[in-house]
Amino acid sequence: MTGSTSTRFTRVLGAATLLGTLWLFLFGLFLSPDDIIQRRGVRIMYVHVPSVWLAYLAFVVTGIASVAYLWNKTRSLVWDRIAGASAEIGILFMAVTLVTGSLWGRLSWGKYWVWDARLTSTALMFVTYVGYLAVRNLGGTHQQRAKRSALVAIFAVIEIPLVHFSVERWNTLHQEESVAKGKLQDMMLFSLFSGIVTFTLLYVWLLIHRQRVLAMQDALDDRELDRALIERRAEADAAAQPATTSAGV
Amino acid sequence: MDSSAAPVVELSDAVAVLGSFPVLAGVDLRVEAGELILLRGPNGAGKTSLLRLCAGLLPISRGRGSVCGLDLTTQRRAIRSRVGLLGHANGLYQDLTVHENLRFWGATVGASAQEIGAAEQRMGLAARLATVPVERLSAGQKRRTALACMLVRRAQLWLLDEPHAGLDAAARDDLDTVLIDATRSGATVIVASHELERWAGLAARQVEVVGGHLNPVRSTLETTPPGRG
Amino acid sequence: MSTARVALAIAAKDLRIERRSRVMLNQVLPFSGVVMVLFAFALDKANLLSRVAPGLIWMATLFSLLVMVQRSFAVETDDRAFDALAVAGLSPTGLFLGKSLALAVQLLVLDVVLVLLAVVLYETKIHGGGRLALAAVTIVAAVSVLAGIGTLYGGLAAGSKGRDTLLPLLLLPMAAPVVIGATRSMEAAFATGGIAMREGWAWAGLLVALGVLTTVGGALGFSALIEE
Amino acid sequence: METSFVLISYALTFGGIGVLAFGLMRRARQLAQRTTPEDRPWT
Repeated sequence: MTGSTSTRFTRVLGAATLLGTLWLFLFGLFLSPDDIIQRRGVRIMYVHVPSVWLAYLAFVVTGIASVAYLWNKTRSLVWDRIAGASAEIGILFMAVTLVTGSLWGRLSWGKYWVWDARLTSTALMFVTYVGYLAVRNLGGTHQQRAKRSALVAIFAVIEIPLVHFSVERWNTLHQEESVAKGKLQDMMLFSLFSGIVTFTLLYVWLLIHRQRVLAMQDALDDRELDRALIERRAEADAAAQPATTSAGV
Repeated sequence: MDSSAAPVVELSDAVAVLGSFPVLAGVDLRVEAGELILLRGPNGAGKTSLLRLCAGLLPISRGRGSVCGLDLTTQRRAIRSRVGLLGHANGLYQDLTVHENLRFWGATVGASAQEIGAAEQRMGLAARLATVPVERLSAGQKRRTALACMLVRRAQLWLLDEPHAGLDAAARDDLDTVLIDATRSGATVIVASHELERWAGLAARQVEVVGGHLNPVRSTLETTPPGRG
Repeated sequence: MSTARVALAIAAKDLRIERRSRVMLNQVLPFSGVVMVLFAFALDKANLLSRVAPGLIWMATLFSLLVMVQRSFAVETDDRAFDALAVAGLSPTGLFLGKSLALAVQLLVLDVVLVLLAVVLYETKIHGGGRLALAAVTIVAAVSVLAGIGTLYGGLAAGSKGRDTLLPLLLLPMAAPVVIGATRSMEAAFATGGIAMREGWAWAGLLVALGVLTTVGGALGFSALIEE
Repeated sequence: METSFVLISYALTFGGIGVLAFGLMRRARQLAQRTTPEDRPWT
């Protein structure tokens, strides 16, 4: 996994993530017991729940990074890139959440999609952040992109509890907070916990690498600007010579 | 034209970027109050962008600049209220009449009815024309309406991009007298135009815009201008 | 140029343009009216219709909002008047409040018409002052939110290339809580769907809070969003 | 049916993550050739 954006820290993190993934496969698919009611279906939980946790975490990080960019004491394009990178990762986990959620729903409720509070607000958030990424590549200078995206992200983050609250009061049919009720056996809880830890490590690893890729992209844009500046000067000087009698610089 | 007052426009090594393209790559310019400047040069050289930079619309990415004594990097919005920019489009509301357009612009600066009436008079948009929706006006009449809006907004610096485009001969002469009249009453005018022969007699100073830079043009009328540094 | 004066000047200008060009009257109102009538045919059982009426009203409002926001900013960008507004250095807060006020007034007219249509077509009834007050508060609050987010995202999308597709993508998710809340409190006002008045007022309260949040947030955000 | 659903879920999840991570690494290598070390403050 060596590459230009890796450092010792990311390599250690990468190794830990791989280890965690194997661990999750082992426990999630084999070592943890079947559920009394859902039998093997419950194993989807070990990827679904961590994905939900990751998607919300990623979008909250995007919101915090956007506030950090807007606040002039901490304004720097690194925050903007973190916000962008985190939203991209968040959207992947959100998609995974929706797919695994509907598969699991098919098994436990017999229906792929139910107008349930959490499903609906997750789907709405997915669309909101697709809109956020659309705003991110509207063009303009990096500063314009950063300011515009930061605002849309902050409105989106304020939106999350609002959507959730309003849809929750509409009606709700979600798993009855299985983790909280403690009806899960210890082994299941342990597998679920290792899933969450692994996914969090994975998120940090992806975030660091993505931020650095964006940093190189921005540096390249600036590099192209300098090259174009030199070109323009040459073009001007060339044109200046014959046209006027005054000596060029 | 006393040059003791602060220059209306002062740019030193100003760079402005469109996307990632440096449309202005180090511009030096100094314009005194009441001057009428002609920007000449090929298309894509940066004439329009220079006008938008002076209007505070296009952010300055490197170098320094000030318009009407206000800093171009930090006080861009304050600059805008003192500047009128007339691009290829007139910035008018097609559905509204001439008078309604002027009343709207007057309302944003709190101009009085007399000021609006005076502007209509100055631009020859009296009674009959004033109640006609803008979309039914000729190009020349629309251009004069846009200039009237600038008058109503009490703009100190007039930035005109190809003002003669789409005008017939009569409307062009009409426009020239308006511009001269404006400079005499203290406004400063910068015009970007291709029609060099038209401007020879009028413009006090001509500046060549090429490759995002300015080269002063030796013109018969004036003494050696402050050339590029 | 105080913000209030700019806002009123812009709102008056937008409404005068609407009165002159009658886009709302000739296109948006008939469009949403037809939507309501078509639904009446599609779901011809009366009791179902009256239960669905509040949802239909707000769905028709939402889609009309998209058309009205696009018109509101097409007016500005036709002859690059938006640039002229920017050049005039008008306060963006004033610009935002003016545009959303004009949009809100038009949405209000639209919603009153839609409610009347619902009463006529779907035999829904609003008994007594309490329910009428709830319906009124709901409409005003929901309209202020929709106008706010419409103007905010309309302004953002106005300048960019893919603006026709960007606007719905940004606007619809943000409008979800409003449409849900407004539908619920209208159901209480229409006394269908078994929603108690108390819950109706709770939803109306949420809408009012959203209205304040959108207006304040929109005013703050608008200047940054449209800044060149 | 449960087994197939579970396997699909795992495959989609880790497949998606794999594609993202792999694409990221490829993009990083491409950009590395065109940027100079001082563009990469983290090295």
